[in-house]
Amino acid sequence: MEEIVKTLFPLIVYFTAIFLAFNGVLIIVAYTVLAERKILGWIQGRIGPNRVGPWGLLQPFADLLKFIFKEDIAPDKSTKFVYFLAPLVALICALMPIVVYPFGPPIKTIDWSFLPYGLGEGIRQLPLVIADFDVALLYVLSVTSVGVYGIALAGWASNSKYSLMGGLRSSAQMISYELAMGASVLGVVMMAGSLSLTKIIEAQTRYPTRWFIIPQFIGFIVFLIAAFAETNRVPFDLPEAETELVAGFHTEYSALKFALFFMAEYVNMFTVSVMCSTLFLGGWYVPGLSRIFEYGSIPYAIVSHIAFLLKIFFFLFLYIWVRGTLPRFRFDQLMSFGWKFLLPVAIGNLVFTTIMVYLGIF
Amino acid sequence: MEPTLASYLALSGILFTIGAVGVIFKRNAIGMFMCIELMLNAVNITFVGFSRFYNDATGQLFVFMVMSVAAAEAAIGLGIIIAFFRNRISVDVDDASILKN
Amino acid sequence: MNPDANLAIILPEIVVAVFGTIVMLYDCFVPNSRKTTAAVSIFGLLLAAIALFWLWLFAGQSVPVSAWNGMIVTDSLRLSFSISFLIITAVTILVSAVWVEREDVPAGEYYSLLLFATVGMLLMASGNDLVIIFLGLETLSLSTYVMAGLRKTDLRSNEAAMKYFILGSFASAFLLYGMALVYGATGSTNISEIAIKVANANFPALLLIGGAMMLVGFGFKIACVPFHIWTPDVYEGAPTPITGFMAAGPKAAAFASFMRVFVLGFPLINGVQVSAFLHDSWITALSIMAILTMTFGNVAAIVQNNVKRMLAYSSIAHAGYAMVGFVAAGMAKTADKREEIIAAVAFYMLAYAITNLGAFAIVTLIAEKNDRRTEFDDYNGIGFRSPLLSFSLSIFMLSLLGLPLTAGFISKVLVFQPAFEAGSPLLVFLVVVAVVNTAISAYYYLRLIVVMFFRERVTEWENPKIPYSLATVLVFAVLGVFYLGIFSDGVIRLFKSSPSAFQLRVSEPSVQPSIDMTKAER
Amino acid sequence: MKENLLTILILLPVVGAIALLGHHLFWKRESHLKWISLGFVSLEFLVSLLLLSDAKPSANGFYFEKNLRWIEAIGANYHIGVDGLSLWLVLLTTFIMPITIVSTWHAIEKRHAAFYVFLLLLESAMIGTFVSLDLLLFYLFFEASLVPMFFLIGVWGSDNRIYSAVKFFIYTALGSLLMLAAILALYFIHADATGIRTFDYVTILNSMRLGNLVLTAQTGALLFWAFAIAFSIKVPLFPVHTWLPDAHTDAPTAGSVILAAILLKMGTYGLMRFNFMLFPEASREYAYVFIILALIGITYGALVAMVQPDMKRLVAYSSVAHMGFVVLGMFSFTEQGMQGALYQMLNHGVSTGALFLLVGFIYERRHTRLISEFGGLANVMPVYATIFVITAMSSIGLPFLNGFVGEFLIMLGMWQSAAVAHPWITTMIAGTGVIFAAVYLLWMIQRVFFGKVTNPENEKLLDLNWREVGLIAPLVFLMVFMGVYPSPFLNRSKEAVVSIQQRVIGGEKGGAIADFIKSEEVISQLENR
Amino acid sequence: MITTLLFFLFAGFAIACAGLMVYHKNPLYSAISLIGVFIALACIYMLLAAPFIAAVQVLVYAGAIMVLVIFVIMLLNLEEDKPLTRLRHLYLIGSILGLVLLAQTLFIFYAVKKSPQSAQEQADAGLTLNIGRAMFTEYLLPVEIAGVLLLMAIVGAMVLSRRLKETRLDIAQKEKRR
Repeated sequence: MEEIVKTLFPLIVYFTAIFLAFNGVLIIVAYTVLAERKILGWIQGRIGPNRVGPWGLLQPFADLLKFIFKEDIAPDKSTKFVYFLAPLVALICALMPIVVYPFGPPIKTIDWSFLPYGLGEGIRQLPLVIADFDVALLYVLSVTSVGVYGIALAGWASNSKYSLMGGLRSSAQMISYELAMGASVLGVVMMAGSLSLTKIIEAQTRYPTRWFIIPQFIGFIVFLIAAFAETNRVPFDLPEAETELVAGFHTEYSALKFALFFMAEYVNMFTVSVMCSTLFLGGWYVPGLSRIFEYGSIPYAIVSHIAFLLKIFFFLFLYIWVRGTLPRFRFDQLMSFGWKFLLPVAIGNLVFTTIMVYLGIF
Repeated sequence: MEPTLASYLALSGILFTIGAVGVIFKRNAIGMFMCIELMLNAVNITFVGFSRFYNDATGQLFVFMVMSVAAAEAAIGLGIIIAFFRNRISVDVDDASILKN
Repeated sequence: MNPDANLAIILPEIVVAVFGTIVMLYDCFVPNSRKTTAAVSIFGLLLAAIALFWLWLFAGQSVPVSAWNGMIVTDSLRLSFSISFLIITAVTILVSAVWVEREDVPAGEYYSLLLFATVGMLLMASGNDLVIIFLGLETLSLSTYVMAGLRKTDLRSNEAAMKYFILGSFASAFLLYGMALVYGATGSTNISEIAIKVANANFPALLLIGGAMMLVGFGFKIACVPFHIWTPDVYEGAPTPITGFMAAGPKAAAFASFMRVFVLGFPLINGVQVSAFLHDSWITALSIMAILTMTFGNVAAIVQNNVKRMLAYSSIAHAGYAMVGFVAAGMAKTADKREEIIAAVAFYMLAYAITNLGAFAIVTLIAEKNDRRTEFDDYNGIGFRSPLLSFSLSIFMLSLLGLPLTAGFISKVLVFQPAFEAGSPLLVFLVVVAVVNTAISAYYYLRLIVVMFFRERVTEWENPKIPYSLATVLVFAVLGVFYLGIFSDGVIRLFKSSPSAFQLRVSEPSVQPSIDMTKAER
Repeated sequence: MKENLLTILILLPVVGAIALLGHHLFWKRESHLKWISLGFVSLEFLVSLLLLSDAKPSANGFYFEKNLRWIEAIGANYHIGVDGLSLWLVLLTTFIMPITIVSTWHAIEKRHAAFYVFLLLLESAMIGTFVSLDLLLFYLFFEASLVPMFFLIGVWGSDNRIYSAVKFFIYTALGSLLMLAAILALYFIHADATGIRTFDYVTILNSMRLGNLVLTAQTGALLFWAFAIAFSIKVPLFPVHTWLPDAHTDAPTAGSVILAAILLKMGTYGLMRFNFMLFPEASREYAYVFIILALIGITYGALVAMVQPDMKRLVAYSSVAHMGFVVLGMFSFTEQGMQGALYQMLNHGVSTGALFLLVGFIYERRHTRLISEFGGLANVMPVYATIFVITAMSSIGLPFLNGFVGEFLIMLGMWQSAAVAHPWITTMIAGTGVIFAAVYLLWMIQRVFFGKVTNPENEKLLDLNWREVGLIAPLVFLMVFMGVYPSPFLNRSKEAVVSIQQRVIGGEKGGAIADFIKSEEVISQLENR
Repeated sequence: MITTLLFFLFAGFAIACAGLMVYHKNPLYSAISLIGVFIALACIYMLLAAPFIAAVQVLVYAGAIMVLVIFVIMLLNLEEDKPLTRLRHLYLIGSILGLVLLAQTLFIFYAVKKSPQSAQEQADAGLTLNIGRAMFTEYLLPVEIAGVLLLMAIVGAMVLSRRLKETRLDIAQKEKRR
């Protein structure tokens, strides 16, 4: 009995936490979609969805229902297994990074040692992160890089020219920009001295300018651009360039499978925003907050968490804003931009940071 | 029964065997290449297993080197395969037989 | 932990790598300057050679015997093989000057690949750690794969590159598995430490299997039977200068690290059963492989109709002869003796390399564009129409055969002699097989001479113009063959003169590191 | 000068070869080539005559000795010197070479430069073989002589030249590889016994004499056979002679002459110098084998020669028979027999060389060598016929000609020999060989020279011109001279032959004090190095 | 307990995927199976207290190498493997090799299992900090060499993929092939 409880307890805790986090994220994502349509509407002088629920608030659920009840079509000569696999891969890979993001400071709690079998032995703190991982940053990068399969496989499995082109383009694009992304992140890693996201945030609380966006401004910009490319968003949305490729890799997808892709894209946006705010804007950390609330207390945690969400929403808004304003790259421009501009800049930033860290300035 | 070093080595050996047999059974170059990657990965388990066993970073460093090599190998190998394909429209190794008596 | 950095000890490697980069960049900014890139590469190799001689003079004095935590050593094995590598690459560059022009090969990339391959070879000889050997081997192999497929529009070249790539990587995987098991058995990747740990391994059984797997891996690289299957096809398909390079350089490099791992890493330690068993096993396996290699290489060479293919089989056979020396080195009783035999094998590889490169230089010139003329029939009766080419080629053939006055003879004597001397019946048998094989080999080496001189040409023949670079190679190779054949004493003494890292303990603190990076570390 | 004389002899032809190449590359005047090469070989001959000058033998009993380190790592030395045995062979070489060159005056139609270069290189290698006193050096020259000959046969030979050249090369190379193995083995046995790693013949020999190196009977026999097979192929002895007729037939005249006159002597020289000296016990033990083979060679060679339709082939088989005599004489282990063998080597060089030249003359005129094509040549070519008959007589062994002295000495030696149980039987059989020789040569002469001119093509043949007569004259002179006044030759060689004979019959032990002191010196010299 | 469970889960998954990779005739399926192997192995590395290697495994193998492979498969639009026809003896060689290697695996398994040695309790070598430290002290040289290797690979890949001006002969050959 003791054995079983000891084995199952952490599992239950983890699964619960993951379940909650995923659902939270999906809800946020659902409303990001709505927000995008609304904001785009405003930018273009339209109103946006406003029929379902007050201000169109129920629109995402209506869309979901529509997707669920639509007919599920698989193209005739497609490779069925891969065709079904691809959207799943895309969504899972998009969701997976969430578990390592700290979404708030650790909360001091009661002593849990009253729990049976010593389950709560020594736990006096509730860290607001599901898995505090030594190599969290690498984990995020690697999971993101796996996400490309969703698109590539979808493009290939659909057995359609447009899809294949979309898939190919997207793979090429993602591989190219991943490099710049990784290189831009390294500056932060170097300054924080760790790959663990908790440690990176901690490092920012100690750092004189508080957030890494100031010393790592170049890195931040490169990261942001690369992040746009990684998520296949405007101005890097070539894989699904409507005018050229109909809908790119998901041309042949419909119903729920399409919904999965759709969600994956927005979850990706979300996770990238989280990453951006964690690395450069101090994550949940609000400078000066500990003077108002005690560090570790519940109000401190709540305010920090809200600040964290605000930072994320800022980036999400940025995404939408850019979509509303910028035109699309041509494919060769995109590649040469990635390789000939972004990557050198990121490496230059890396060298610069190295020197600065070595000299003790950063 | 905790998994011991022996179990990891067994896993490594089995994967290596599958990879090696695959290289011989596969008829297309990309398949062979993938089997070779599998073999390298199997070896990596051995390295990491021993690294854990001795609590020594050497093994993991070696794995790191193997990964760099694998990346380089992939770049070059796929380049060669593409070059071959451009001329032959096939990656079937059976087709690669001009060089036989 | 201290990196124990010492840039002086890897100066040749650094110089070659830097020049590889320089050549590449130079070609980027000044494209189509083939001659300059070639000259710059050769200049780099020259500098590396100077650095190497400098190491030779000061190894053990102002340059430590080993550095980088024992990963790099300066012993006779490294130094004597390294000088061969530099010569091989320089000659290959000269040979390919014609070919680069003819085939419109991207010169900058090609030369830089060649230089990087040389870095790999140098590291394979100098690395005293499995990691370094593995990385060196891969650097070498990967660049060679590319070079084999350099004639991209030619199917044969593509095919050769692909076969080489697949089988080479396959072999690398075996080698790597062996390394992993040896690491597991001893807990170390440093060869000196492995040698000490062999007596007292944590998992003796793994040592044996690891050794076997490494044998397979290295066996592929030196192309010994039964791991030779890739050789003929690849040698025939690859562009001719590259074939020459492959037969000389990578093979010698693989020998260097093969010998370091087995002879120095798995020594016979008196009174230790594990070590004795391990030693016995690999000696036996290698002897059998040597016999098979010699016999198969020679017998198969007899029936070839393509000169490149014939030379490929001959290179297999020569690996077999060199393995006789290898086995003898493994069975040497004293460290002095071992050093001496290692020097002999190094000399063998040098002699073979020079001869072989000379031969391939001529084959390259005669082959013309796209390697069109490489059959025996293409050499019919060219003897007195292109006397310089054909006489040089005959000299190389006779040297490969091992006729006195040429390098091939002295090198064979040097390798067989210690094998004989050890007096074990196995080695004597090996030498007898080798001698019988030498006799067999007379047939196909002579055949080329016969074809060139004794037959009449029926088709038209235009005496190819010998460009200066190739003429340099020919003069160098012919003189080299005779020099090594007649005045070999100096070279052999040089090869034996360098310090032996294994007599001094490798774990000794380095003497006076010339560039101290430890201060830079904070 | 004195100690460098042999080095000069070895290198002079090489210099000549280089000069020829240079001339060919820069002036391209083919007509000059033969003059240049003739100049070099004549100079060589003149220089070699200096060998006859009085000189003191060195401590090892060799004249003009020179000993340098060559490859220290394996203990090989550049050790050269001559004694009575090799002196005459060197002189024979330098003497034959100018004649050979002159004989090619018009015979060579293509690739002049290469031809003369090969001839000169061949001379260098042959001289090197005879004067080497280091086993490795000996092997080196022994093998090196193969390549030029290979090319001479292969390029300038007649119809079946490729087959013959390859056969020649492979036969000899195989044998010499065996010898190399034996040399290496001897080297290690010596190193094991004395701790001195050397290929030096004299040092090894001294170790044996001093008893520092004692070979077991088995080892001795093995090594003996390894050497002996290599040399037997070269001689050639009966079962391994098959390369010789082919090589002779297809070689150009110059090649045949050199092959017969000099190259074959390397084998007999090697047997005497190395087999007898290094392995006397084994030599004694297996002498009977060689005697039997030599007898078979004599009779077989003669019988086969009888039925040859081709003159050159006939002469080639006669070579087999004659060399059988030489071997027979050597293995009699008597002073007369061995002196006779040495003398017969020279005779064979002169007479058979002359026969090949003569066959070459007629071949140049008629481009055929078939006996049936000729008949009654004495009518059209009287000078030629005369010389041919004299040469044939010399070859048969007619008194007052050189062959007689050699064969007589050999048979005399054989008669007294203790090497076999019934020496008179062997002598008798050898004697029949002489008769056979008379039969086949005289029969050929009868068919070719006497009677009427049967073939109309022969009617207009020109007799020998002055060049040809001048060419053959020294040889004829030598035949006569050696036939009537052999003592200068025999005196010079006596000391060396006797020492070999003493060694091989095991008689030197008693009087070896002087040797002992000498070898002490040698060893201390070696150790001080 | 949970480690054992996870080990068998991941090991089983890895072996199954590896088997599928060899079994599938379609290169893309093989590639997907291989990605499965890689991810399972990453999890195995986690069990072996090597998080850094685990992350790099996914990043390099799954994220870079296999993307490249899939890219190439898609680019070349490969079809399914033909069944073995000519080279039937390869089946024999492959089976023998497989058996030998399996026997070897068994041997290793028992040899290690019987050995009295036991693993170190402490398992901190795989932490990023320690790996990083080793990389820049003890293993500085190999890391630098790996840099040279990658540079060489870049040059090599470029040479291979750069389109050169085609010569007349090549064009003629192409015509002939058509």
